[in-house]
Amino acid sequence: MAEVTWGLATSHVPSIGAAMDNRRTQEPYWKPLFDGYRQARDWMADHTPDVIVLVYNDHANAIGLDLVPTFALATAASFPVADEGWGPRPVPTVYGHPELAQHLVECLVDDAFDITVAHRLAVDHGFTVPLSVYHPDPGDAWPCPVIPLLVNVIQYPQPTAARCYDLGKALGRAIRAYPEDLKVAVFGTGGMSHQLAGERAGLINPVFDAMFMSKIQSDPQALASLSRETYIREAGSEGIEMIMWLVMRGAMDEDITRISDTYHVPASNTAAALALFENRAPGR
Amino acid sequence: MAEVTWGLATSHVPSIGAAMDNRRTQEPYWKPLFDGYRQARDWMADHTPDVIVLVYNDHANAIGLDLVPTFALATAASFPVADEGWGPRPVPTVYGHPELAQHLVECLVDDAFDITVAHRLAVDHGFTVPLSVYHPDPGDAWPCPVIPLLVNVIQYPQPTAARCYDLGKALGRAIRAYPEDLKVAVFGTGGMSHQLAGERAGLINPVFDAMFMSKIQSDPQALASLSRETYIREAGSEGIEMIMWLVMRGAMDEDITRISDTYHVPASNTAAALALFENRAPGR
Amino acid sequence: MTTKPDVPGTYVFDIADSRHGHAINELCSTLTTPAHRARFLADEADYCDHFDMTPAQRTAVLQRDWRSLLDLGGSIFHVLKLATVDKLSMQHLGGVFTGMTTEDFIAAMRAGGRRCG
Amino acid sequence: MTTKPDVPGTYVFDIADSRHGHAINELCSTLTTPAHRARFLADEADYCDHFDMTPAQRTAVLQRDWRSLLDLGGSIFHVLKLATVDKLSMQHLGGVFTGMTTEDFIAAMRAGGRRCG
Ligand SMILES: [Fe+3]
Ligand SMILES: [Fe+3]
Repeated sequence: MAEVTWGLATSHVPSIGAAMDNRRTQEPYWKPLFDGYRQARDWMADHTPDVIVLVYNDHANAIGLDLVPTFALATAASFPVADEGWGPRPVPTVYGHPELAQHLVECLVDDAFDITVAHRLAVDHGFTVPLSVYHPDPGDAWPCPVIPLLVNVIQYPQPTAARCYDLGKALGRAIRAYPEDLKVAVFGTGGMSHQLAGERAGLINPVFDAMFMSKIQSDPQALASLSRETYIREAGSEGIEMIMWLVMRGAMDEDITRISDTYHVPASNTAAALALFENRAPGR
Repeated sequence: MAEVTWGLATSHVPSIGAAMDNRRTQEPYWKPLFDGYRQARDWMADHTPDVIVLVYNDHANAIGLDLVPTFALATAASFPVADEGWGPRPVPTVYGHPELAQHLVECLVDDAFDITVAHRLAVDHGFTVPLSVYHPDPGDAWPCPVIPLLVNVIQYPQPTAARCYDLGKALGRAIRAYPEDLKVAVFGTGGMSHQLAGERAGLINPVFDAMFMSKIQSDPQALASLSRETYIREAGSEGIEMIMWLVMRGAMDEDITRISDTYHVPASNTAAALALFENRAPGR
Repeated sequence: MTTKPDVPGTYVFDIADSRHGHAINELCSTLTTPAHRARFLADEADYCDHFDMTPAQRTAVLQRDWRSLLDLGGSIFHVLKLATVDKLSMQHLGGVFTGMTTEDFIAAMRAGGRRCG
Repeated sequence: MTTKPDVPGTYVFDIADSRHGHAINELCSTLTTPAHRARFLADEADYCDHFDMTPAQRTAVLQRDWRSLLDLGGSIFHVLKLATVDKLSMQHLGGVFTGMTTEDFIAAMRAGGRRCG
């Protein structure tokens, strides 16, 4: 049977990808962030999964406003890298896992999640930047297939944090029900606090971020019970992306082990963070 | 507050619309079906709602296979009539109700339904035929605004019948929570038994249809507990459309009054039916 | 309810079909504008070249091999658009799928439809 | 949780915004191909004519009135594509939205970001 072996939470700020693409990671602005990734990257390089399920949101690239799914899961065999206005990032095409993806859709729909099935999808920075955070030098190919799971975080009403956490739990059940022995990593992406527009543009809330960073491991239910207004007021209009970390968290066991984390301000207008968890009780 | 005043279940076979568009309703093939509509049409003409919520499925016209929502609700101000391959039906553009539609999306998403929001939608026979069944001579305009609520019934995994019934219940709650005094009719469309392809093409199952026609009023829970396989085996691969009647039924009260019904075979390859219910306990 | 329905004599179009039949369904879905219908009918082989079809899929489109179109991943609602440009009815297709003439299929429907199993 | 968050100084893009801002967002979403970007930059006014914009929306696009673009229903992620064709950064827009110079906005971010309320 398949199992969830580890979970990665990471920001997906486009400039993090650009810093890597333009080889600026050792400049003073970027070095602290990338230094913070090192431990996690080393661990993940030793624990290559068979498949990744990557939870993210599209940013006006593949999903327009004419048809906005709350949750969409992509079942195609491959996903081209989107041109977001400055040309596609110079990273490899992403290969999917159609069989597992189909299984996940079937399980989730049976489990009363009203999943939109995406068969054609170009993946934007929300997707490729986390892959780059995980694996900085893919060469011609990413290390394993990746299944995109999209969440609407840009048009109110977003799914509630509670619904995201519940989706994660159902995702975990669905993965564990897959008959093949696959090691699956789940990525929850976005955040932490940031707001791009309005008079509060540039908002950073390190207190909320630290609370979230702690409770994502120890008390995700508390985070799942926060309202949209709390996320937006405390973490900014785009900080609500953090609800996607709860999908990752829900897919994991109750007790998980923190392998590494880092927090850095700023990555352009954003508080950037990473948290890596192995799916086993601490000390076991 | 808004209320659900009546519910209409009806087949949405394209040829029913074509018979009306081509003024063939008095021909021997079609006359029995349209005669069967008369009583319901007279009653509905006396009970024009302020808004209709019309539950249907698209048939490869507005929703392709690249992004297939399980449930989608359309929030636009108007909906053009689709060209399905033979030019658009000669019926008026449909006007929506953006404010109520937005309210419904917000309530449903808060109620843990993962609705896809459709902002641009051309409506096909699945939508316009039920409007014509309701109101045969619209002239320049339909009698009231209509909100499309789409259900995936053409790509497995369809939502379960139970999920459709639950969606209906949540839809009813959402309608009743709308602050304006609106009389809302809910249409559940599709069915009854039919299968377009395969060796079983032409399947009609009057026994199953009669059971369904009875229990949609008296025991919808029994219908909600039937599996997809039961629907497809008993009612044909396209007969599974009947799960959309359960959305309508769920939006209504436990006890409802049957105003009229009719059942006729064939409308091209389909068992065509209509059932009209007022949202009040019988005899009250 | 977790497994796909398996009913003999019945297509249950699923995600794998959608993947395999993508080019067929994509071609058919373009036939919803008069311009595309005209272009298709004017030069069907050239039209097919714009879609990433397998040779078998291409042949099935050009020869209107309705059963193969479904077997190769076509969705009935997409494939129906191809029949529509040919001005063929759903009853014609019903006859093809069941090995009947169109007339016999229509007669069977008028007699109350087919009891299947 | 049933009401839309109301946080001063914060846009919460919703379905009504999407309806009102449809033309702005549609125009911006086309800027994801090089051909469209070139065509837009070659004749912006003509490009705008292809979208059903209000005069105020049109003016906001042509004058890069970033605040108005959002007030008139633009989504920040769509509007950002317009800034991208101008090679303007998110920090530039942050300065515009907060009444700061780009340099001051960048400095505020490097100092740990803005504490807002
Ligand atoms: Fe994002
Ligand atoms: Fe239908």
